[in-house]
Amino acid sequence: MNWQLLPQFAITGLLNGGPIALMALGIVLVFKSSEVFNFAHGQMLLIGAMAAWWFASPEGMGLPLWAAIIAALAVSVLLGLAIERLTLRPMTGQPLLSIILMTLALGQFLQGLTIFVFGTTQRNFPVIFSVTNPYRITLPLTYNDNPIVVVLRQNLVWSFVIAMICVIVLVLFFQYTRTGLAMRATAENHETAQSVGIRINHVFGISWAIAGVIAAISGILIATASGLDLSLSIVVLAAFPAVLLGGLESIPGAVLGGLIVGLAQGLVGLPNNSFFMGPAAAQAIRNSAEIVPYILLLIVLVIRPDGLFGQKRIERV
Amino acid sequence: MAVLRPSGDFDTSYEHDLAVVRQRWQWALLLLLLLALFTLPYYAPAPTVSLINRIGIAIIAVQGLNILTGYTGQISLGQAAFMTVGGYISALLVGAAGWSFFLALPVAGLGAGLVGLIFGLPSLRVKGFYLVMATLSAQFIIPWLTRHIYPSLLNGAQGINVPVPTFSLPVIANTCFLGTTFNAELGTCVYRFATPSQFIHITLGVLIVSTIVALNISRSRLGRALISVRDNDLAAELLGVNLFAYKLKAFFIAAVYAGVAGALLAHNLRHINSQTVGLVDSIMFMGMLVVGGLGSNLGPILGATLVVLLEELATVLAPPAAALLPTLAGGATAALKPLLFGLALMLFLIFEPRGLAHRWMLIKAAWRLRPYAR
Amino acid sequence: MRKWTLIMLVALMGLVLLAACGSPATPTEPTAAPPTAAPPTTAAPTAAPTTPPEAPAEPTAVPVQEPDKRTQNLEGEKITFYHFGDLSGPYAAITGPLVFGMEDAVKAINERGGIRGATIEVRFADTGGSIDEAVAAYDRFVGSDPNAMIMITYGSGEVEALASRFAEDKIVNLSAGLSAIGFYGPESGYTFGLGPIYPDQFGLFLDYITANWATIKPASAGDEIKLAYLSWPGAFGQGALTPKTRAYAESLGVQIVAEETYDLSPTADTTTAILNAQAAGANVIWTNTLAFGPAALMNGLGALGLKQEFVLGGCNWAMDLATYAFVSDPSLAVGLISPFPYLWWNNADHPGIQYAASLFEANGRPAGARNVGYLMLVTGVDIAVQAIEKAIDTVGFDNLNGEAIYNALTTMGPIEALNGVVRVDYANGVRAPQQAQIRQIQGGPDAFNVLQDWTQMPDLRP
Amino acid sequence: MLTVNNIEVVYSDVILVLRGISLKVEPGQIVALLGANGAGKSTTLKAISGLLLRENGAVTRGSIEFEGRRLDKLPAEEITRLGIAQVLEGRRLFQHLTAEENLLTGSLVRPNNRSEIKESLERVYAYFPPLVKLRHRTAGYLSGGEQQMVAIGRALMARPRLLLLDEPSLGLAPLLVQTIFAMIRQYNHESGVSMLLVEQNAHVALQTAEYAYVMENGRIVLDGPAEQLAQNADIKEFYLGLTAVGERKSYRDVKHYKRRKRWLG
Amino acid sequence: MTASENFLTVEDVTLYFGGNAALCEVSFGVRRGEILAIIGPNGAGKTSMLNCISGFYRPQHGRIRFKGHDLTKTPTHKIAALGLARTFQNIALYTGLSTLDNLMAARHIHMRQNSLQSILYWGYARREEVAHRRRVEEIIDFLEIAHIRKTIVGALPYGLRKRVELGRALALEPELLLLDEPMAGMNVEEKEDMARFILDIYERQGTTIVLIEHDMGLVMDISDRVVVLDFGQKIAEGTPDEVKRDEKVIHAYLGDA
Repeated sequence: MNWQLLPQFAITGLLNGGPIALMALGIVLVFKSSEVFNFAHGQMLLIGAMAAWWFASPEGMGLPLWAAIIAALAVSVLLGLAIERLTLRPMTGQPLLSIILMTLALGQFLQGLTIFVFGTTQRNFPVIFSVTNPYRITLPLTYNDNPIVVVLRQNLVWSFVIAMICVIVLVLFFQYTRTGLAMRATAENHETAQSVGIRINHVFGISWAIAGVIAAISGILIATASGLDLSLSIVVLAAFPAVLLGGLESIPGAVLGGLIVGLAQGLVGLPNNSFFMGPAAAQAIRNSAEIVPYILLLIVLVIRPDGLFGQKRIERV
Repeated sequence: MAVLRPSGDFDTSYEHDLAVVRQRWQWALLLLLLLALFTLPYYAPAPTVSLINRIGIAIIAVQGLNILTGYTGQISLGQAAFMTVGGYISALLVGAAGWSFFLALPVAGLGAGLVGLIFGLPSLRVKGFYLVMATLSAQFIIPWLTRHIYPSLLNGAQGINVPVPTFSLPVIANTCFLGTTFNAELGTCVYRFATPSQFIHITLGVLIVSTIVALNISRSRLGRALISVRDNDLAAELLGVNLFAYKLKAFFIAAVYAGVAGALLAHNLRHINSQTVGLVDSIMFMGMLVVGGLGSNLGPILGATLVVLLEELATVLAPPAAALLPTLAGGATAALKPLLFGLALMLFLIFEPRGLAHRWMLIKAAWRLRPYAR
Repeated sequence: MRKWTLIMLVALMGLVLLAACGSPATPTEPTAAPPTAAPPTTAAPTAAPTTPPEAPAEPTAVPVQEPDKRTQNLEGEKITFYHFGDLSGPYAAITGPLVFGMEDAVKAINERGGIRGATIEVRFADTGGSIDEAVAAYDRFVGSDPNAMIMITYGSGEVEALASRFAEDKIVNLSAGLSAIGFYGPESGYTFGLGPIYPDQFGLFLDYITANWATIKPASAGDEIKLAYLSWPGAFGQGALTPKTRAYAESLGVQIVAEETYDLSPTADTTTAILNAQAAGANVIWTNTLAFGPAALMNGLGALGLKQEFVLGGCNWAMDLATYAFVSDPSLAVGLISPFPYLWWNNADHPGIQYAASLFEANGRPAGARNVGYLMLVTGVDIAVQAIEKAIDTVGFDNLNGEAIYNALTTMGPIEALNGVVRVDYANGVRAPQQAQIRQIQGGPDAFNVLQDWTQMPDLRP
Repeated sequence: MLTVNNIEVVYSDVILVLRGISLKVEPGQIVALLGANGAGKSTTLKAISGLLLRENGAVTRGSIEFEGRRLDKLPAEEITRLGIAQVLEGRRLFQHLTAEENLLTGSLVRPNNRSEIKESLERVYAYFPPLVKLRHRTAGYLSGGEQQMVAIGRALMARPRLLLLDEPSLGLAPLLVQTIFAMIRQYNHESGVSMLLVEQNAHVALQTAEYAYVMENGRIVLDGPAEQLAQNADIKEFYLGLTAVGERKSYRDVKHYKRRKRWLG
Repeated sequence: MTASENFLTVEDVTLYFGGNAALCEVSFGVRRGEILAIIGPNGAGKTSMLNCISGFYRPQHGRIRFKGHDLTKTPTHKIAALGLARTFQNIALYTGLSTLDNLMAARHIHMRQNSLQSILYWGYARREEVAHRRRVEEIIDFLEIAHIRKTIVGALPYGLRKRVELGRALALEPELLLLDEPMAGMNVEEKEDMARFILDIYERQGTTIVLIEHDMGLVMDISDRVVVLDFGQKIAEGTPDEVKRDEKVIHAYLGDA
């Protein structure tokens, strides 16, 4: 184990968890309100980021970056609303499998649509955060008398900060606004919500719109870090297990799940000497970041089928 | 399950009532169809044969999924991963160990079945989305393993080249018959299933067996137990069905089908790696099943045919689409495939959620209700 | 029970059909000698796959020349180039321009009158980087044209999977996917590289850095060369790391201290791989990837502030315009070293490059397409045309087939494609170029400057 | 105010649950709907509140009118917005929300006027003093009686003109039932809100209501002023299965041949 | 009444959901060959009781003995094989199967073919299917549902579904039959039919029957004994006439005032 690099990998991993948490949050949000697990979230991410690129790029509208981002968010809101209205509302009352397949099919459709509109070429997303001047933080720790310095990419830090700001804004929105209250009520029970006069179709629409905004923000954050291409839609695969680790319906669970996934992915990459195993196995483990979330998920499913932070079911007769 | 039956067809015994193919003319039709399929290479253009070969492999994979999802109600996004397992097992047995393909094929199925069992274990505790995720994890973990374990054997991410299936016959009167060629190394006449026109006979043979197995499952104790798990698992348990055992059986059978389909695919492509079949294929299989009709034996056949044809349509439409929209350049196929598949699946989910097989039943019933129909 | 006898009958019929259907397959194997009559005691003339791949390379296979063959004035005839590429899958990032290159080069040739009057037709298939798509496209091509003779491929995985088919069906494959297995695997033989195989490139790079270590080594590095192989997983990414190259590195005193992979995506996070390389003490990084691979590494190095700690090298694809497109700051790209088996657009005074540039201008291609893919395909078409012309001279147009082109390629001797943009010699069982320069990025995309001129590369074929 | 006109309700297109129910609620009145388990009381209420649609049920005949507007085709949320608040059977609260948040969801149908909402909240707390202490507790962990208070309070937050109460006594201890019904009566007196009360507990319902209907088998079999019904000795017979509608033959006496005949006919 | 006389004994069964007791120390016995009705107001715990007996719920305290087996410790899927069958309040048929297959599915516990034999469908499996088919056809005849033999039950009207569900329970050939509101939602004629079927089962096969029913008239007519639950507690037990006169029962139904 390389103790010198442990903090570096742990912190990088944790910060990487920020955007994952944000994606997980977008999925949980929709699930909570309408019990739809949105497998198309990755494509919403992609479309949001692509739209931002198009509005900002001289090949497209050539707007200033801030205006482009706002325009992209608006597009994402419309996308979210359209998805809810056109694809999921007709599915009300259909079995689970149909709903799952609907979002999977939607994902494929949106992927095709993106290629249709934007082609397969990669895009260079405008640089928002400097990529050449990483932050160097000297931790108040030493290892073998060497001070431990952590090097953090600027976009990593800022992505994390922005992701967390989004999380906090959302939590405040749920806690302190009437719409937030209506959404939380709808999430609990559709029938009861209807009985107190909440228009649940509006709530579904709002959830999808917010999910669209969240997706666009995550997409833009990730695109600024490493460019923009079609593979952006599969980044979300790390967020699916995060959602379930957290417990599917829990907002703090999604955020913690995302951070845990990021942390775990960071830690497995840690230089490990082949002390316990051969060098091949050690290398395999270093390259296991893509499956670590799913292995964690399997373990958690066996131990706690409702996820780590799943809401305890309050059962009554 | 048909309610309506052509007139003049009476049940004279329970055996007759239980039979799948009921009448002489139906037998004749079936035989004709099989004959037409097996002689396909003689009259159909090669691309068509290749297409039907791909459809056949897809049908086998979807039949397995139908048993798991259609009959037992367990949603799985791992079918492609189990195909990978089957493909690798057969590739190694035939390639590295020198087995006959026809021996390796069932072993590949069983091997994939065992792996399927492992990923079916969470079905004991979890349902719904959680189970979907557990099977999705197979879709990540299995390809990862093929890339990282035993690199000397599995050749990491590069994957391995898979031999062409061969069939050896003894040399009779110094001559090799039946399109075989003499192999000096083995001293026998060898038939190579190399081109689609040759390989399609293997695919069709396996397809016949897999269809018969699926039919038998659906009309026997096993199938009823599986369906009762799907329709009402609590009632099934109270009626004496061991839920866990039957869920695992379903996972096993589905993975066996996947393993066989994977082995066929690997030998057909002559190459397998961790990405040969992936998550998108798992989604496709699920889509084929829904388009065809869940829980119907006709469903996988109709669904796989339609979706593969749709893919083919995307390939055909791509050049004109690219000509219309120059920005698409070469991405037209890439755009059209998911676009058409996604759109078709969404439309089916909204307008025909019970799939083509159900529509077919309705048409058949309507036909029989016509006066003097026979 | 009647039903079961019937089923048995069906099965039996199936078996008979299975056996009988062998015969229609024979036309696809154009070997004239009927193998059915072969006596089992003698070494029979067997089908291509069982023969060693080198065997048909000898000129003995050239058929007897016929007196009245058509070699000129082929107006109205057609020669089809089949073309596989990934325009929508993971490699799409830099393969788009290859379609342009192919189209433009072919168009120019057809405008000049084609090959002795015969027009070239291009049929393209997008494989999306997936092997089953490639096989499906192959089946479609071969099925619709029994005399398909030349195909151009672009992905290592596709090449590896299709190599045995090319050899079996005797279709020449000009490939830009340069993994060694595709060229030299047990059942290949008809696949020819448009660039050197990756092991050779890696070998040349190792030669160069060991010879020039004192001048190029990072300030912090010692005298020992410690190499980290950071690349994509997959046939392409791992293509340069073979037992032979490992042994070669060892013989040069280069230690391979780390082997890490990162995702095949422009958005890949490479910091884990880089930090692991650093932890292992590496001072040289080799990456076997398309342009966005080194770009991801450069971004990672820049972000970690480690750019000065490593010598960064990559295969021929690494140094490309697209590298600039993906690098987050142009300064991060400077310093990349790569074996370069072709000339570059900045060799503006070279006639071959001028020709390519004129095609590019004439067809109004977007600036981003002026990359290695375009150049390579213009060159590749030139090689193909040269080989076909030679084959027509030898066997006549009416006997033109894949085997004839194969024979032409292997007997042509050194070819200077497009006046020497690429230098190849497919004789003696070599199926890929073995000459390259070493270049380095010293500024923008037009400053890919030569560090070392054309050299013979170490022969690291498996 | 509320008029239910000879309605018929069918579930899943096949199960006929109500066979021609008519009733009336006048302004300021408490009307009770009594009946044994499975008589169709809850279905009647759901038909009025629009929740039938969710359960694949539909009003196939007759009409429901509230202040002159047809209700039978509207979804539940719109009916609530017309001024009909509902207290569902089994105290269905938003279990993971706090008691106060539950109350606030009731005010979502009204314009966002902070002071007015605060005033409504204070009023609910005045009627149900025990809730003041529990306002920040998670609703799911409240006791049955407390939950019932929250559920009623939530309905009152909408300032309805008609309140539908579905079995408020269900599963509550007798003393609590008395307390809750006392509150209901008091609220009715003070605010003049009309109420339709569905109950199994005939005694307390008849104490509270002014007028009552008795249902059996999807039909109204008896109705009249509450005091009058409370005197009726037959009431208890309804609950023990012996309808006053004439003599009935024992189920044991159904003969095989009679069934056969029906099938043949 | 001692335990040995009893066919089924429920001893001190207590069942909690979260902190609430759905059943509180309920004890009663069922004699072989009787019809016992469990009645009580909504939410009294009747269905919970049936769920405990059939192994669907596991009570926290107490025991349920059936022919000497402790049902609270028997795996749920093994209870049916002991000779116990039930129907459900909200019909729990296999909606995707035909009437015939629903009944055949219930023969599961009586069939011996293993899954491999099922897949081959040859020899024993085939003969067994035919043999059990015979038994099932008898039940279909008895319940007069032959005309819907091959109809998918999802498409059947409510009353018929109830009857198919009864048939499925009979196909288990139970010694004890638990019926949860077998006549809910039926009109009088349908109820009469159903009552006749229940009595026929009882009279012809001597099957012991425990039923929950709301229609008091029916309960009083056909049951031998009645157990009354209220608030999860047993408040009365006895013959229909005794129970009808019981003060506590009257209060439970009319409400304590």
